Amino acid sequence: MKVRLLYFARLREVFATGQETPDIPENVTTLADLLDWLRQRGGVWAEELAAGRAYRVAINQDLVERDALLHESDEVAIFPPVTGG
Amino acid sequence: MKVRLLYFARLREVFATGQETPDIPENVTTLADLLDWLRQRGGVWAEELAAGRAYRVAINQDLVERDALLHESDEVAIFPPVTGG
Amino acid sequence: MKIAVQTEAFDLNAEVGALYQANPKVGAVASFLGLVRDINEGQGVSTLSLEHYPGMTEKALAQIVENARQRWEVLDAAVIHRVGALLPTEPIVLVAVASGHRGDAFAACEFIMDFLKTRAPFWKKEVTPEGEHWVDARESDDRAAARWGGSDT
Amino acid sequence: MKIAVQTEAFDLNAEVGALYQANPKVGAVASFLGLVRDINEGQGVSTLSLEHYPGMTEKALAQIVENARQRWEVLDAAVIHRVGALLPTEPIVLVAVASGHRGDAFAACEFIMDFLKTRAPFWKKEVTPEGEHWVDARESDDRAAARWGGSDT
Repeated sequence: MKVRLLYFARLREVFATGQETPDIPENVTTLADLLDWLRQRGGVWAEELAAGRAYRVAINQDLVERDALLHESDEVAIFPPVTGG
Repeated sequence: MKVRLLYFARLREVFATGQETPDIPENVTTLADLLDWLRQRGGVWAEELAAGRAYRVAINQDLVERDALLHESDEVAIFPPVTGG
Repeated sequence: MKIAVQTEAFDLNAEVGALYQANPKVGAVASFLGLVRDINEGQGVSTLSLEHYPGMTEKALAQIVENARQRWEVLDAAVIHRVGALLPTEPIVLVAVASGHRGDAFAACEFIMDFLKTRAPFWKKEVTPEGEHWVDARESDDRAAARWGGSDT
Repeated sequence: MKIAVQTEAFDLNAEVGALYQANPKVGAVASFLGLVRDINEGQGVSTLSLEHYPGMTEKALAQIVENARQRWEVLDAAVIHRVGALLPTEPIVLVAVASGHRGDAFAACEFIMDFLKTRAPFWKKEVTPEGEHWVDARESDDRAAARWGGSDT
């Protein structure tokens, strides 16, 4: 399954990319699975996405919880807590 | 003792005057006394200033309670509850 | 701190801008605009006529702003109230409060409005083709002011 | 209802005026202006750089305004948020709410600001002569949003 991953603000800088469209393994079916899979890249991925870190995830532009299901072509955005206004 | 009396809005219209500077008797020493004295005029004075009616009084431009003391040359304003804003 | 009672219209850009343009400590401006509503719902033109007690209005408004300053961080504020004859959709009053943070700006602005409504000597008369009448004070305004508690209620 | 994310400055008179000038049912407009503060207190010029998530910002803001409409009488509203590089004293955000009465206008305006601060995908970076850093989210903003209760918190 392909999903579109977007990174913003500090995470975009730390990951040194704003977006990617990886092919994810079949056993990755929830957001929690996807985060595990990304953490397996190690380095900044393991560090920034670790359990205790504050970050938010939106699927198709709606904030979601970790048990959200993934679907083909979903837009999954990972970003720090927002600071606008 | 002379005090300056001001009336505003509906009370100004009902009393058919915006101000007067009456000589008030010596035994009129508090606002409550002054209101009694005005009510003795009868007619609209007795009616509008009756105990149950909603009106406000300011002495020298500060809202006061009925036990406020009167002094020579005080500016005493009597008016309906305010409705600005 | 600007307090004004005037017949003329005011300029929102100029009044709000004056509160923050020269002060980089201001992070938040909360403002309120009160407008003449069309009470007749289109059934003939109505006018709102506003009377006030010159001298006491300015004094009362200054005291209300001072009370707000004692409760919240108020870096600057403007209260402008119009008097005279006003038509539907015309602004009646502007209250704007500048602060470092939004919580203080919102609270101080709403506080000033609530006490302006119950303590500042302005009176409204509605003038319609069918006649004119003084607007009644509303108990909901007294309740709004009372919820702030304290000695200035 | 106007929702806009833009680099350009906005005109307070025009934006607020659009909410009431054509609608004589509007008696109250509460508005909030958020501004760039000079965090360096004059020690060199600092810039605030604002990034956002195009598409989601508009969607999130529209949802927040819709949630406000379900709680209060909102006759019209405008939310304008700037992105890009901004200098101290420049406006960042405008939230303005028109209603029949002030209680609804104030509450809806503050509600929208509280959720904009915690739900809309904007991020601030401070750029100073000494370097740049991303602004940290504040717990006080989460608390401000949480106090409204309900499912949209």
